[in-house]
Amino acid sequence: MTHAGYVFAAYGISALVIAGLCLWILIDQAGRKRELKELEERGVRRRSERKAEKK
Amino acid sequence: MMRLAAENVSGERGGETVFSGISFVLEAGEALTVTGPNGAGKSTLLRVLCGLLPMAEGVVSFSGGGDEFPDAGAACHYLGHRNAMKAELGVEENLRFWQDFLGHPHLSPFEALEMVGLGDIGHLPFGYLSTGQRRRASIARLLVSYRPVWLLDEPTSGLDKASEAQFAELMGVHLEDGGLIVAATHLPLGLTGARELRMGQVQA
Amino acid sequence: MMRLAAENVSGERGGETVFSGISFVLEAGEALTVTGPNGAGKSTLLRVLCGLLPMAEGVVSFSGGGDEFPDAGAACHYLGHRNAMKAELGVEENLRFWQDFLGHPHLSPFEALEMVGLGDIGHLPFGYLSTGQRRRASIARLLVSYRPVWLLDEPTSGLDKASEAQFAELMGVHLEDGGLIVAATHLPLGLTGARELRMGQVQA
Amino acid sequence: MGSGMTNATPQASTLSGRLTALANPTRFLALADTLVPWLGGTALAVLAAGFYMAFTAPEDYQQGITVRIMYIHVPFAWLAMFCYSLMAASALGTLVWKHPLADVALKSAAPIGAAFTALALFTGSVWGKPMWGTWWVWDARLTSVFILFLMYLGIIALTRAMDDPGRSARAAAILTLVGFVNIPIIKFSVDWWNTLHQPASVFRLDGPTIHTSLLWPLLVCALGFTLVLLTLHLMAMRAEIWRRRVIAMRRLSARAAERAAR
Amino acid sequence: MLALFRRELQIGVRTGNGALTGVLFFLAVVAVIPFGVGPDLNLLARIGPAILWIGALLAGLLGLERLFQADREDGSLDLMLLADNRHMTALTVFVKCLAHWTVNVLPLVVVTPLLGLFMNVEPVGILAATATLAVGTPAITFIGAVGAALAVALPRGGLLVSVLVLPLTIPVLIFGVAAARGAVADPDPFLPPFLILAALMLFFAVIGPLAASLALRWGGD
Amino acid sequence: MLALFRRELQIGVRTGNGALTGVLFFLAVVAVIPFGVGPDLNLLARIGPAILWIGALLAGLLGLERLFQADREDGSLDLMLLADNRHMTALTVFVKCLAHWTVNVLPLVVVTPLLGLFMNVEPVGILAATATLAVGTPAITFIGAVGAALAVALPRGGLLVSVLVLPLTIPVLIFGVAAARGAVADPDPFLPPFLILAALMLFFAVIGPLAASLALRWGGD
Ligand code: HEM
Ligand SMILES: Nc1ncnc2c1ncn2[C@@H]1O[C@H](COP(=O)(O)OP(=O)(O)OP(=O)(O)O)[C@@H](O)[C@H]1O
Ligand SMILES: Nc1ncnc2c1ncn2[C@@H]1O[C@H](COP(=O)(O)OP(=O)(O)OP(=O)(O)O)[C@@H](O)[C@H]1O
Ligand SMILES: [Mg+2]
Ligand SMILES: [Mg+2]
Repeated sequence: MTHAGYVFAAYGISALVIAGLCLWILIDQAGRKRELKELEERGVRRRSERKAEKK
Repeated sequence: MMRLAAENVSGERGGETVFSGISFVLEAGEALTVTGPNGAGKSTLLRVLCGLLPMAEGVVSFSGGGDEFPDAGAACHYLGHRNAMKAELGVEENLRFWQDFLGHPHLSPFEALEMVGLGDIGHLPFGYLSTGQRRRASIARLLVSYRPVWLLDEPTSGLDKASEAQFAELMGVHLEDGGLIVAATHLPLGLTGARELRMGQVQA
Repeated sequence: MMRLAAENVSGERGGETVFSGISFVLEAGEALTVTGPNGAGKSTLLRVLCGLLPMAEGVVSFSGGGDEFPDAGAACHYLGHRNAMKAELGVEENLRFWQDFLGHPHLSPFEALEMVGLGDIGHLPFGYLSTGQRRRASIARLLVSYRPVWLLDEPTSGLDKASEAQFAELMGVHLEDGGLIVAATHLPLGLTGARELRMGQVQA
Repeated sequence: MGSGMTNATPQASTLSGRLTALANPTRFLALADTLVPWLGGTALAVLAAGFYMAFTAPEDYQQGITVRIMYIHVPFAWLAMFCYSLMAASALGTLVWKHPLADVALKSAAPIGAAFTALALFTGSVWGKPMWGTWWVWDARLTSVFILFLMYLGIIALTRAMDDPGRSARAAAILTLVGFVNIPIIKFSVDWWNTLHQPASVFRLDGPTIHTSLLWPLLVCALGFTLVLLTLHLMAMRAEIWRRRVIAMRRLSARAAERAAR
Repeated sequence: MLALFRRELQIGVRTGNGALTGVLFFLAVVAVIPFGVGPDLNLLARIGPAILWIGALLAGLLGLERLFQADREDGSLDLMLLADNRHMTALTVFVKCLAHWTVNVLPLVVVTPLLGLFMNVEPVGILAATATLAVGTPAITFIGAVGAALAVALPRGGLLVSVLVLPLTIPVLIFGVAAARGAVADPDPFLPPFLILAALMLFFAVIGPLAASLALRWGGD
Repeated sequence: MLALFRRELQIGVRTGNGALTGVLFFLAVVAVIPFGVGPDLNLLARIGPAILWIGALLAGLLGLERLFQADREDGSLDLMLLADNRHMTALTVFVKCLAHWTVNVLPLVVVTPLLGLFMNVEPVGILAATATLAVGTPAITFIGAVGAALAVALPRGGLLVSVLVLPLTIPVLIFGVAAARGAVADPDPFLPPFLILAALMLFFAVIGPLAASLALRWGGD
């Protein structure tokens, strides 16, 4: 009685899902990072940073 | 030549006559302000004019609108007490919808918002605006689609002084372009040369 | 001696500061009108004062109310843009409910309606009233229960001239009795000797 | 974000002082930046070791090779509950201490928790087919995990239904806390109702009843997956903080334009 | 009209009635059932189609009574009625119904096969249930629209509304379930009730919006 | 507080929507299941209590999402929150729930015996089902109040509310059905699950309003 197929399906799909989750988070991170950079290049500053500069 | 006329109109609310014998003739470029105490029937009259309420007696006629604006209902913008905007959608999205739905596009939503001084907050959900800002956004609705007749019910309620002046200007332009305005109001609207219709004592 | 004080209050909406550094002290018998352009934060300030919105910074303190009115929230009548009445119920029923719910009964619903000139339509469902009549009915709410502090947000919007004067009188009486009033408004309220708080340019 | 928080001095030695320091998103970002690579590396190493142990462990005489599913199924099931508990703790943080970071933690944990719950359901089904002869039964444990999954999705929907972060934060926090009743139900469902699913054999008051040759690989795998979850969570939190900054800065620039126009 | 459809969808999605919620709702309903009747797979398979239909009915009804209320309260309804000679009111109502159905009910129809699997319904049965739902549920929305319009017109007539409108949905429900069952239970036929269902749907697709637009027109205040 | 209760009842009765919609939906559910199951009276009798419970649970959700929405839209909610130190908000919520239950759900409990007869449930079973419904359904309302309070910030949260609420009601359902069944199926006991049900109800009667009042307080705008 071997059920190797079930085991591999379980491991395989799990790996896929976790990898997908990782990828999604990484893509999200990269996107936000890029947007932040764009905004900073356009000269938008957060309020706390501007305060710090004035001092 | 466009012409909106009411002859001996009377209106009723919940089975009771609230006003009767109202007559006026309004030609292109003219404005009529409707005044009177609370409960005199100003709002009722406006709704009767555009056909939202059945009229108890009398005739309302609109002519000169051609095929596009065959009757008063089709020819009018109605700005009631309620703003007809969805709190969930952005201001600009709301305006774009009304433009698509009402047809006869005139200004773009963005330009219209500029005209009422809200150019920069078109992306905010309507529900985030303050009372006066909401009113101004719905005034912008009058500009995104063209209608010769504007029926305005206390249009300036909640507006600050600057916006009031701005709105008076907008109305002036509309009249110059040959539009017609009927406005119910308690406050002076700053319309030069507007005729006035005083609605009677309450429950005469 | 009752005293309502705000110290360096700032308020935010949706994570953004809309005003900051507002301070005032109001003693019994004094009135403060809050003015400023649309979106300046007048309504927000009123909601912060009574505790409906959390304040971003600063302190609001109310003292002298004794056990019955320990804090500003308990001591105030808040009259917002919305009338807090149920369209399905009669005007008098609505007022009676608020009297029972708010406690400290003052005038009877009928008397209160008389004071705002609606004595004869207390039996009508609230939904049948005209805009100005609705506003007057909710002004009557201020009279059915006693509260030392009245926070009014554009109280006279939609009122006709006569009712405006009537309401100015009511406010006068409240002040003479040692009450406090904070009112946000675009229109002069007819309060003699009221101090004015101008809320700055939008987002100074 | 960013503004309105006290900058605790780095020397703050009390616990609350250190917590406040951590609550500063900037400081948190710095911490996350250094922590993520190490945590991720460790997670992979531990997982590798765990899998090695899992595949060299003896097969169960009853279950044959399918017992190997245990090494992922059980950690997934544990983590599904663990992640919810983490969210419930964050919810407390939002409601009681009003930590902005707590809300970020809750919001970014929800999709991760949902994924792990889905995997627990999936691996359980795959295990159930050979062992019980069916993919799915509506018994108490299985259904309560399924409901946990639904609740994750509900929370995700709620955190994204309002675009004002402050408001959706508190709404989601309250929902999360109320939903926490489900966790004990999952945990004890096998004891309260007689189910197909087997009762706990590791976390018991009287010590584990499972054979050590199976226990050790299981524990190592569980540790590995826990580290994976924590790493992902840190990364997701970081992204969320950035997202909020972007929104705040966009608003700011809109305001700036407005002021220029006036 | 397309603009209206798009706007209604947007509102639906923004306010959290999106596809995800619909699916979730259905899942929750179906997950609740076994707790009630017990985990007996045979039984579940038998009542499966009925459960799916009940879930769809509930999802269709939830929020339906607000179909015009919200528009009326914010004044949009006035403008829609005024636009009558550009867009017939009946058409406007039709589009609003369609959007409501798309947001609230369509997602359920889409996940029906999955749920059928959960409930151990056999493949033919699943197919039949999905088909009947797809064809039948719009009828519920159209009938509901009449109720919603009446509710706007007669603010105090709620009682009347439910008495008039809900009973109309029962035939739809019954033919829907009958057709879905017919596909699996052998002696019962599938096609006749299914055709009746389709006919009902078409009938209400015409009658519903017309009646609703009349009610709206006469009920304005 | 009595005033609030009376007002809510008045509104509920005047608008009339609640009671009948609920009862009719309940009827529809109960009418459709036998149709799905086929004419097997024994089976019906067996699952009867469960069906009644499921019907009541789903019917209880109808209209629940509007519990605070109307009050918010007309501004009453503000005043209720302000009155916090005269009437604790949690108590206000509690009273509103009670009124909602009385208007919308109590009628269902009242017709339950009738429907039990339809479904061929034996008298003891009917009695038990009615008793469990009377004791258990308030819990559903209290849980629902949390969802409704959360959704106040969402303008049209219909489905979302139900999604949030349904999973939480499952324990109530389980014990309700267990008790109802215990009364007829011999080996199963009636009292223990019934007592648990009562305990759950009391628990949620405390937790629900508290959580809802928190949500309202923080969700204001
Ligand atoms: C979809 C189906 C399944 C679900 C949702 C599920 C869920 C769970 C959960 C939540 C736990 C954690 C329990 C705890 O910490 O007390 C668990 C543990 C466990 N499950 Fe499953 N399970 C499923 C199927 C199965 C199957 C088919 C088997 C094997 C025949 C199985 C064997 C186990 C074992 C051995 C444990 C560890 C118990 C312990 O030692 O504490 N599960 N499962
Ligand atoms: N929906 C309604 N149902 C029944 N009667 C109504 C309704 N709306 C208004 N009325 C009644 O009709 C009369 C006129 O109301 P209307 O709204 O036209 O007054 P108005 O002149 O606009 O007053 P205001 O200055 O307050 O806006 C009032 O006596 C009012 O009670
Ligand atoms: N519910 C809300 N959510 C988010 N932002 C809001 C909300 N309400 C108002 N705002 C924003 O807060 C600011 C202040 O609004 P507020 O209503 O206090 O202005 P106001 O001074 O009362 O104006 P008005 O004269 O128009 O009544 C505005 O910029 C507005 O866009
Ligand atoms: Mg009026
Ligand atoms: Mg304001």
